[in-house]
Amino acid sequence: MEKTLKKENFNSLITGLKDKGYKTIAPKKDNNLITLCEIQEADEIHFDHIQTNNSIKEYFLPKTEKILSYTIEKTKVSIEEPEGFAVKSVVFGARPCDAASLPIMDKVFNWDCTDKFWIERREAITVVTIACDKCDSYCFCTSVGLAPDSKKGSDVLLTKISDDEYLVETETEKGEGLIKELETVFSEPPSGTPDRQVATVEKKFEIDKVKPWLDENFVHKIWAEFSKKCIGCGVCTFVCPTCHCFDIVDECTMAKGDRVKNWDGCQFKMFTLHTSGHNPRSTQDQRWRQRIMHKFKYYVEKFDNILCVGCGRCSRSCPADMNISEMLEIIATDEGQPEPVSSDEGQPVSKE
Amino acid sequence: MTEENKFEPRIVAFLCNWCTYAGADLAGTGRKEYQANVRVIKLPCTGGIDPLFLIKAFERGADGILVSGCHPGDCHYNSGNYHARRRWNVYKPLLEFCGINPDRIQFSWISAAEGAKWVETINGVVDTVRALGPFENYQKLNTIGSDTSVSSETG
Amino acid sequence: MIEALRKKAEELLKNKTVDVVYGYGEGSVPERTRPVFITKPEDVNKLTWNKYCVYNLTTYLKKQEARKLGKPAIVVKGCDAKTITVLIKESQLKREDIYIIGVTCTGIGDPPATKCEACDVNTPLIYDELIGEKIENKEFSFDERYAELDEYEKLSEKEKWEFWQKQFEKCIKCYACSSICPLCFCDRCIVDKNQPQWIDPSAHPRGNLSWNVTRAYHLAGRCINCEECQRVCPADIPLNLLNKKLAKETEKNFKYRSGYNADDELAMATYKEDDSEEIFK
Amino acid sequence: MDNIYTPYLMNISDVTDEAPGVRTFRLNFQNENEGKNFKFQTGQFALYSAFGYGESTFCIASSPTRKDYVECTFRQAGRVTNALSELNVGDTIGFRGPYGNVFPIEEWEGKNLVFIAGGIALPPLRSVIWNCLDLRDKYKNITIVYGAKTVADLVYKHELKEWTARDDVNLVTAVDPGGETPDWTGKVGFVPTVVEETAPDSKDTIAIVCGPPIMIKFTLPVLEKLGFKQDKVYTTLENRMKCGLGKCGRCNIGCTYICKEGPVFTAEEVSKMPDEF
Repeated sequence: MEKTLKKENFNSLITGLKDKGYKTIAPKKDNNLITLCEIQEADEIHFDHIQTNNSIKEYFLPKTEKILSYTIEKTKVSIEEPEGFAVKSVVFGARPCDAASLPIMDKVFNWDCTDKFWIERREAITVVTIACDKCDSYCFCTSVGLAPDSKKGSDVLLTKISDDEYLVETETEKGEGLIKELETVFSEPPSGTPDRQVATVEKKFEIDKVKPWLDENFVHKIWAEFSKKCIGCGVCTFVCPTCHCFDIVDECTMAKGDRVKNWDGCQFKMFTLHTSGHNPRSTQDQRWRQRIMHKFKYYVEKFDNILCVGCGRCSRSCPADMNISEMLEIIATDEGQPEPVSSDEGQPVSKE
Repeated sequence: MTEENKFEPRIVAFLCNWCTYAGADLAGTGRKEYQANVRVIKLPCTGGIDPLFLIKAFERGADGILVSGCHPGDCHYNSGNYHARRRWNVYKPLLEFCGINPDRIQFSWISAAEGAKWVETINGVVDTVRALGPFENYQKLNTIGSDTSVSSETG
Repeated sequence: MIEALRKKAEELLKNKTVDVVYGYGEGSVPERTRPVFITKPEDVNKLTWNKYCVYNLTTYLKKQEARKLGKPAIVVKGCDAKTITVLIKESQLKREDIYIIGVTCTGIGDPPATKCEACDVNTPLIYDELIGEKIENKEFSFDERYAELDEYEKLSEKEKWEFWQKQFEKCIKCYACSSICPLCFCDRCIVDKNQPQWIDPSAHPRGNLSWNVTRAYHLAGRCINCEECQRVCPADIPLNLLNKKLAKETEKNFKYRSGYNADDELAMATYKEDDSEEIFK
Repeated sequence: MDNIYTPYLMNISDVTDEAPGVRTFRLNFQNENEGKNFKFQTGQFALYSAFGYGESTFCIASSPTRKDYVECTFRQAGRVTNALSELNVGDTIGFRGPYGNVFPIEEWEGKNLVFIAGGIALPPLRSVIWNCLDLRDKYKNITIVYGAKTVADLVYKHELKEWTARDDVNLVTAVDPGGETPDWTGKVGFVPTVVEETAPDSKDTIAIVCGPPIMIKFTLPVLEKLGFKQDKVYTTLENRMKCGLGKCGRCNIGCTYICKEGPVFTAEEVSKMPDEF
């Protein structure tokens, strides 16, 4: 279904959503941050940005969520299932790359068994994206098979066609339903071909060349070379819309507690530390390799999809300016034979 | 009784084993009465009280905290309370800076002979905190989801 | 200045005074630089110096990956150099194990970082080689130094609580603040210790409060105000306000400023019999 | 929709102290129906929770042929196992599983079996040992080589006696040099050496090795020398896990997720994995 939406109608759109019982999540500026967060009015929405600081995943896989609660009474334990975590909402104005991450992660959360926390939220949330009309040098969606106006994962995609008008395209039944619910806000599609204002994102590397290289180069000096400056924090994984690793912990007083699922990241040395003290990934180069391998090799082998949407957030917010697309460019253009690790500086540091 | 009158503050007192705990003991053996709102935690020395203990006490529902040990110069371990004094001198302002009422965290030196001072001090803390009311700000700090009540449970 | 820097680095590597130079190199975009580790004299042209050299490179002294490269020379600004004084004082480093290339600095960042407003270390206080024209270091009064805190200290208790709750709520527990901090060098951080679990690992308001307060407190009397924690925070939490508040209290109470004088006793590792009794009954 | 993270509630019906810091729990389902419907196969693992402390991963140490209960053996090491060891008969623990793949014991039918275990790694093998012993006629010779640091560290002491007494099992126990007591009648030496001395015939034989990484590392070459083919040698791997379901993303070695594709692997499969364990 195609429609148009006038900027002046954003107000009625947001009010309409509220009336229909949707919670609205949209980009909002607060000091130096632009975050996807709950809004009440259309005026709060921020449009003039390349990318929000937080990714859409926060609304499907929250940074911390209760997966069960329990009460301990002497020797007996009773378990209570969390309820009401999936709230009928609309994410409005996310970027297409963010939306594309959702169907990719559906695969792991449905692998053999279904994580209901993910799936029920997926069902409850409608994603309305706005195609990017600008980009920066960190963006590389076009290099990973997406585009600034990709429809993957979006229920509805808005594309700017003039200063005050957006083309509205529905991608899913859910999106169509949403448009129908708020029919009066939208206008009929334009006649003729609209002038889509979409950014041109430069293609930086051939993604097809990445996996074959990774297949051959589990041992390579580049891992250590590139990760030397890594400080081992979790920023890249936490801002990433496709990083989904998590931790499960109990938080409890004497009698009552919650089991909680928290974001976790492969760059932390604690991530894989055994109780015995042994750590299979004890050095930063191994952890950095894991991140790249997971995204561009392991996930592809398991689920036939790369685990990256090219949003560039990890590079933008890296405290040490590690740039993932730069790494992938090197990999994709490396014609050389697998280079055995021999030089002094490329040597993976010895295990702890 | 009205709802308001019902509030009885929960005070956690971290006491050094050698002075204040003995002082509190003396108050007891001397049959001096004081308000029963205090939960005493005995530790070897004020120098060994990690600031995290205070945070944990608030997390577990304390409305006020008293840290008390030997008078300067009387430390059983020579200098433990001097170190503690330095620590609290910067920690208390930090908590205050974060919006925690300074009256909720009090410090005192009470020797083993000062049973009366213990009674006076603890009554003072209880009364001050009672006047401040429950530390709802901290107890209502959200854990996960709005229905979680873990933070207000006493542990 | 860049030429002098490269020349010095080349010389140090050539005559084997050091094995590696931690310096600044070109970044992803012109507005950024990145840490580089130069081990070969022919690579010194990768070194650069400009107003985007924000990093406090001494943080790599705690990374085994960098330490493995051998004896380092480190390019430091005046603020960063203070770290080295503290690390030596805390027995984390021996003076002779490191070569300090000090650079004179008139401010970094665009817009300039807050720390640069009342900078009194344009010329580092400690170095083996100084690059750049020596700048007479300014002096600021106590009040000037902590002027940034005024507007926050003035807030009411309720306003303070609300302000910080709003800030801490954003925390995602990525630990970039402690990972980047050159003085957060514990092998196993208190948050990673779970017997008992002192700090909730979850990024909810309760866990975030205890984490952020504890992180700041562990730097009491130690933080040298490089503001790296604040710079790297992806949630834009003004962490340095907490550090600065502690620095202010340390100076007020103990007349100690971290990193300024190698002869001073570490504030939190010592005491004076006449320390303030004000808060004790 | 079911919550995949919800554990079964189990009662501890028996507690056995095996060795210093090592305990075995016998667990029964609190809900009888769940118990009836519960099935597992040997080799699988589960996540056990001490409520208030979290979950910990270890194998199911009992044999699927022994119905009505499951057993687990753990060493007190971390937060959860320390909390578990505080629990007593009658207390409740959480049990999430079974997860992972299984020992292909049907494929082994008609063959000789050699079990080689070190220290606290006997529990995963105990499950498969009892499973095979309970189906004794299906297998030819069964040899068990088990070594621990000291005599005190040997786990399942009662069962070791039982196996010694059986004439259809050849049990070889060993302790590390210095770990023996005056009345120790077993061997003294490290497991790889003991295996070499015992020299089980590799013909028509399956070897199952489980132990600390260093033991496995030195035992595999010995087995190779004795003529065992890599695809006839089985081992179980472990890594830190949180979900056990292939979602939390930490237990992988290369492309292989231990929780889904493991924990049982042949030496051949292990040799093809990247060196990251």
